[in-house]
Amino acid sequence: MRIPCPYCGARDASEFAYLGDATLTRPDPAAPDAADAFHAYVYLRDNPAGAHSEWWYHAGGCRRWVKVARDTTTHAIAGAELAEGAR
Amino acid sequence: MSRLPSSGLVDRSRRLNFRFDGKSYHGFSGDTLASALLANQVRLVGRSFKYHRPRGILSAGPEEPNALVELRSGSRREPNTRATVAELYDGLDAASQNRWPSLALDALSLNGLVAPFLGAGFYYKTFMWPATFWESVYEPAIRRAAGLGRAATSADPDHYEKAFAFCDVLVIGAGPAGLMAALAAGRAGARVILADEDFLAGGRLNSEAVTVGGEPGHVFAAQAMAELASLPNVRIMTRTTVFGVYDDEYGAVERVSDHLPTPAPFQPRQRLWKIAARRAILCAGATERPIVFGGNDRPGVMLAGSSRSYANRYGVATGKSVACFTNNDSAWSSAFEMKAAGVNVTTLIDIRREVAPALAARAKALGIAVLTDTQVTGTSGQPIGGALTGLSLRTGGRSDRLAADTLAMSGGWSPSLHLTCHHGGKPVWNEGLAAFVPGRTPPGLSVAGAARGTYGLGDILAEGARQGTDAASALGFAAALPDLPATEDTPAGIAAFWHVQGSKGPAFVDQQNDVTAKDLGIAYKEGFRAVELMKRYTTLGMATDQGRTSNVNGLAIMAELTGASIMETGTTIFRPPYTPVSLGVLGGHHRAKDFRPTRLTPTHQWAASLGAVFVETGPWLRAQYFPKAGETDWLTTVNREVKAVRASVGLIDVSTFGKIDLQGPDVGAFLDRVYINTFSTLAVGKARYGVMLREDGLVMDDGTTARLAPEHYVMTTTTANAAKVFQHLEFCLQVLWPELDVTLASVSEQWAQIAIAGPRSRDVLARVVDAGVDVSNEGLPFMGAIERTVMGGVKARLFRLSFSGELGYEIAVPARQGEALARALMAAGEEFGITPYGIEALGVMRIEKGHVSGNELSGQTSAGDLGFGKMASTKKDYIGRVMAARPGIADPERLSFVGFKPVDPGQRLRAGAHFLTIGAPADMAHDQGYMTSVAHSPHLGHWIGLGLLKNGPARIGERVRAYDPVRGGDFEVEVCAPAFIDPNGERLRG
Amino acid sequence: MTAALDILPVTQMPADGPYGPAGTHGVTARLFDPPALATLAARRGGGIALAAAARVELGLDLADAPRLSRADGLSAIGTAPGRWLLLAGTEGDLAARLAPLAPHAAITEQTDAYVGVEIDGPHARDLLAKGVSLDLDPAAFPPGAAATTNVAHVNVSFWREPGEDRFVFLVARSYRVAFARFLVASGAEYGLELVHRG
Amino acid sequence: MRYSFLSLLKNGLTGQSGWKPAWRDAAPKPAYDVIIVGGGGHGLATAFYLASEHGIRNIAVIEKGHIGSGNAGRNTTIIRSNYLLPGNEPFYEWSMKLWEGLEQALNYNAMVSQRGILNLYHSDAQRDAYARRGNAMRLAGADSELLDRDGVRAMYPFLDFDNARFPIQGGLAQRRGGTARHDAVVWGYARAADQLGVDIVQNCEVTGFLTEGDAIVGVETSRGAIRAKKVGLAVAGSSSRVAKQAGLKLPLESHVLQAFVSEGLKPLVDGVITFGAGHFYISQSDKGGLVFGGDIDGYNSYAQRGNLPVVEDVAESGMALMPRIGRLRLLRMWGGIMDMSMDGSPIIDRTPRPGLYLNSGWCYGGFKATPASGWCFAHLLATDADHATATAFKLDRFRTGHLIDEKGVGAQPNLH
Repeated sequence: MRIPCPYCGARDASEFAYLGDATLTRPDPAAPDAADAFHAYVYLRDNPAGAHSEWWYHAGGCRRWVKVARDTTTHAIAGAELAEGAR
Repeated sequence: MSRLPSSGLVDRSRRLNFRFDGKSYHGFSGDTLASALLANQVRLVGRSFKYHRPRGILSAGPEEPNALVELRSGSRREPNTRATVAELYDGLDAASQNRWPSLALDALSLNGLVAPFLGAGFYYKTFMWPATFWESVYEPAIRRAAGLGRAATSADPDHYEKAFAFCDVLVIGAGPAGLMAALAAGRAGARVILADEDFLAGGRLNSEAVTVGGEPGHVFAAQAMAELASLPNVRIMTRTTVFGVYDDEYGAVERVSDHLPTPAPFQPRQRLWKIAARRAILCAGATERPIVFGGNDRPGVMLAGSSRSYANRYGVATGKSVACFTNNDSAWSSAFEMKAAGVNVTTLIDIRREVAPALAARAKALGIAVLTDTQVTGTSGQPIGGALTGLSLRTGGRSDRLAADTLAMSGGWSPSLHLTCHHGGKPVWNEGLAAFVPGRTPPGLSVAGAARGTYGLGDILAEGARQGTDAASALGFAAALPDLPATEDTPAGIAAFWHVQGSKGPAFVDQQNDVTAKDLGIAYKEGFRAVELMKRYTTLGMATDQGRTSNVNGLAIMAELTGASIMETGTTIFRPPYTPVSLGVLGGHHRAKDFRPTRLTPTHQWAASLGAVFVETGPWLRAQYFPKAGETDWLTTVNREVKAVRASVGLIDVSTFGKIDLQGPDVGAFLDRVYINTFSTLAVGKARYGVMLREDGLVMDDGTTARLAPEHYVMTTTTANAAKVFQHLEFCLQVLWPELDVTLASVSEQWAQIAIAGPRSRDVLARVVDAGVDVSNEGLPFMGAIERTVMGGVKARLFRLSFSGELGYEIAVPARQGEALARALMAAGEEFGITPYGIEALGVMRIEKGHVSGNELSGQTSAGDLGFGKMASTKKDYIGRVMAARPGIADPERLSFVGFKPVDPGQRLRAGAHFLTIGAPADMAHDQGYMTSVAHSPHLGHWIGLGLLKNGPARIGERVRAYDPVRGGDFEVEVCAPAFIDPNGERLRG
Repeated sequence: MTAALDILPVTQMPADGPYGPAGTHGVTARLFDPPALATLAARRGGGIALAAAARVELGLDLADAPRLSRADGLSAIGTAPGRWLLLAGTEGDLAARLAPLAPHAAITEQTDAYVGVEIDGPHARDLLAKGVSLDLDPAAFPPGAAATTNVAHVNVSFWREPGEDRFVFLVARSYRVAFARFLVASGAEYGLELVHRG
Repeated sequence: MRYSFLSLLKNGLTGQSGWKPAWRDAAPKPAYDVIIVGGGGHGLATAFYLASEHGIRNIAVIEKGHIGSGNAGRNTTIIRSNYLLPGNEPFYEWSMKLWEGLEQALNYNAMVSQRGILNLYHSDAQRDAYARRGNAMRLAGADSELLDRDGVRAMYPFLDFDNARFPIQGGLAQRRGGTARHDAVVWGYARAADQLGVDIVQNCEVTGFLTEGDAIVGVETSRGAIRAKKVGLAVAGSSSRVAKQAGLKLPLESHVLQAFVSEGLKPLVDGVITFGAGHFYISQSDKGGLVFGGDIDGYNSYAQRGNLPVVEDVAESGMALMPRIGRLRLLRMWGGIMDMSMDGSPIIDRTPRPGLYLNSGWCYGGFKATPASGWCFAHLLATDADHATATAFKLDRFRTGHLIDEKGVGAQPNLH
């Protein structure tokens, strides 16, 4: 499986470290429901069969975190973008 | 010899000697082992898996279920090698397998006598009485009888490697479709890889007496190959099997040296290719199917097309008296061509009532008797070896016999669509072809020729050309459809037929696994009717040939039993690999010492020169200890090293720690968010110990971070977690808080770092720093961190840190200066008896001091567990803070960090021992924790330990039982504070 | 394991010399210590200013891409967005030379972090195909193209030299023997000449 | 029909004509006491123990395909009880005890074969971790032995002791570990459950849940609605998908694990060996194939197939461990979909929806758990109380922090 790194180009997935679900947002730690929100953030996953937005870290290349849109049933990749824009 | 006078593509001027089962024979260059055996009239080649029935050669290709041999010997022995694809070389040595004492007289062929009891599912219904007999009696006997060949006797001496290739169009198979596809795409300028598993490109063109473009088929193939070879954008890979379709790449194995006695020097035996192709065209041809009838497994019963191939390609007559048995036209062509090549084909037996008049006329002209509406119901053979001697026939209600030493059978053809299934595509049944054709194909892969169910040669050439053109065009190349060479049409009429009902003797569906039509009947009766259940219950299709010649027949027979259609019954899914792939090639050169890279510290050679013993620490080799002459056990050495440090001074390379430079105005704020404690307030020139958590609230790593300048910090991580921490920090910066202006740079490789420790360490340091550098207690106080020069202008980072509990420093210099620094420190410390020490002594001292390390940073411990609870700031948020407050993490009853000493000082503590309350039973309910780290403390003169104990800090002074049954340990230890030396830290501040 | 590797300890750099069948010489690998190296990383939001400063101060056109930019003996290899490895052709204080860029970038000394390996010869690409998972065809990886990737479990940055059919690799120092072993294992088939360039 | 010498003899003499279907191909009834969703090993075992231990006979096991078509038929067949943590070890040891009596309990030869499992260690720290584990096993009543290098060499002289990158220092052996014939486990439970009246309904896919208020009172399926007093999910690999239909979001990710088998060989590897310096475990089936595997591919997937990097990693590890297997051939590779949980340990618990029970999160250790998983899930379904060996497998442990993280890698399923 080749991940289209926006900077490096298509690279084998083995160059990347996988983190998973990229739709999650770190909750506000000061919010009154922080405990519940962090439980959901750290542990609960939609885990869809189909389109999935996910974090891959290009450990063997540019060391950027890349948000990849990939289908979990076909492994087909629809797109990829860097976590942060240009500096 | 049964070599035909003139036909064949073997080079009769190149005679090759070989041995089979110890007997010498010869063949020719261009032979396979199978063709050479047939040429020498060797018919009995192997024994079947279950009943040990005598078996011969069924096919001429990778589908072979029977002719499996052990090729080569000793450390190069290759079991289960298909003789039909093993290229003959001079000196080849092969042996039959799965027989004892000999191939002709195999003791376990007695299994055949009890075959009526050994049907499908037999094992599941028996061997249960008495219960203990399974492992002791039944299973060992079954295991000995099972299996086929034997593994090599020792480590594989050959080299393997891996390589990457890229192309626009990958053409898989160099038969007529593949050649045309490659020509079309290659001429258009596309980068083409043409891969073929055979050593001679051409596919069926080499095996059939056809004319293409006015030339014999094999000449056309050779000409096409010559043109392709002349194109710089085309890469030809023969002896290369594309075995799997993965995401965005194809896996292939090139058998570089398998046709040689041993690989040439510096050549690999095989090479794994990972091919990224924008388009691929599968042109893998088709595989002929046997017909299921009684006694269809005798040596001498073989596939008709294969028999033809032996005649046309190898110049070998498969028998002296050949009959054909079929349901389709291709076998008629096979018969005609064999006859033309000089083989004595006597009879064509066809289950069909009528065949095309042209075929019948041709048979008549060639003098081949024709029996239509006739089935073979049984076979007879020689008493020893079982080779075929005659056939029982049934025409309508009439029975007859026919003498024959070869039966060339054909039940039709199955497209070799294996690769189309590798992304989950399911083949689709085509009633007209009586075959499965490809269903959904993997992205970018199309199928041409017989692999797609196109059987006429002219159609195949056209389809290959079209798909090659289309693939190149789709990629933007200006491709023109090549002129199609004229060829004759090959007849392909077929009447679906699978199984001769009421035949005599076992009728084999899967010859290698000895699955009979009757076994399928048992599976049917017992409800194992879905195809996956049927296969698993009977083992149909699970042998080394992966059911190439058996799956469709099995499905069809099950469909007959259930009355359902074949499509309703199921389909045949093929998983990678297409043909079996050696484990050696999949590993490449990453074996033995090269399994994984070895990382060397900057001072490795220096340490080696002092006789250091090294130890694998993750990817690193680190000096474990430095034995001196006369020290015979490691503990003596380590005790000496520890004492030397505590008494005077020692040095150790600590370069393996992760080192990360952080720069930018927001570094302080950032560190506050990733560490539980505060770093924004750290003064320039000072370092602080920090603990970071994962977001789930448990400890990720610890280390010291120093502030070198207002906007420049340097962090150290543990050796083990260096990459993980860096990745985590980048996640925080890129994903969580992109607004922070912080940049990271790993400087782990840039700096060699050496720790010196002991009361004389300042004296030693003072002698290596450059003039004017103040390393006094004022100039470089405890936890100080400064950038200065050493050894005459060498940039250095000086830290006053201590892992050992002694006065200590860490000195970082550019990596190439590391060895010079080590030598300079040795020279500077000579008068103090400076002692190099290894990570064992380092470990002893950190345990004496009660510092946590890898064994405590297990990923299962919280900051509170490790005694860092008070370090955690309550004034800020940080990663892991919220989840660390969960009751299960914050519970004081959790296992917490304390020290241990033996009540009897003579006892040796062991890490991994569990703690039990004294007097409590030794069971899980009374498990109180475990010992994480132990050391023999030369300072105290006895063993000491660190560990995690339920509610540990509240139990100091209590005695618990250290229970270590796996090493026979069971004695009392006393819980103590986890600092055995200088608990107030006076030594390191002095 | 190959016959070539069998006799070489994993703890020592393979010696200079030919590896492979006598009389063959298909690829040359020259190991060298880079004279001066640093990483340059644009500050948050500082990319444009950094590029401008590099142009003005160093005459260097910093491409924000995995490519080689070169001016006045200074080579910049793009390794990540807003990030470059800077390699000077001569020894000296590279950090001082880069000081004008400091307001816009983090500059980190890395001279000792890497060893360099130049690889060329008619079989250079054949050797590299055994470890580099990138298409090195000139159409796909033209002169001046650069990449950071893993080769035989070793992380490397490399580029294709303009004007010559040569690849230059930067390999983390602690991995240098492992990388050399990859070269020997993969290149001996073609006749590998291993040289330590002074 | 009971399998016995007599039935075998009779059928041997009558052309194997007397056998009956091993289980009925049942059509769904309108209502059951308990519906188990998922006809894999765990689901069938649950049904069997509900019937045999709790006397509940009005049970359906519904399966979207045919039984055993998921991970039950796609694993490396290893059984062992060599876990570390108190939340896990007693459960797996209970499972081992059930394995030891399985054939007699089921009247089916599942080829439970206790030829031993050996986990190799390659460093002092690993040795200490294995000692900790071995001691924990003893505390739970399991067997364990810590072997040194010579002890390992005596068992497996052909491992690479002389030229390894990570030298073998010793191993943790569990002699009672071994393998079982995975398909036979499925068939044995199915046949035994069927004989106790359990309906096994194949080709019946759950498409939704019947609800009354918050409560789950049955399932919608491709073969119609079926009511039930209790519904238990045992659908490893599909847990998130099915639970979503009940409005639940689970602490799971689905990942692909590849498994491999070589061509058949004469006996080479007697027991199970796991490599400690890479991801690799191997045993040899009674048919002679080397059965081996490694790490999961590491990304969310429902595709039941993996990629080459893991294949290569497995082969590299295999060659590093056993350099004589270089010329043996990989015959088949396949992928199964694992419920990778957030702490690497399973869930056997009620759910927030009354009437709905969950058995999931087996990661890639589900096969060995089959008997105890069925036993404990049946206990929960029948009694609404946790079985004594499965009290830790709570769904809310992620909220409370009572994690069971054997590897200590935290909330990252692909690292467990």
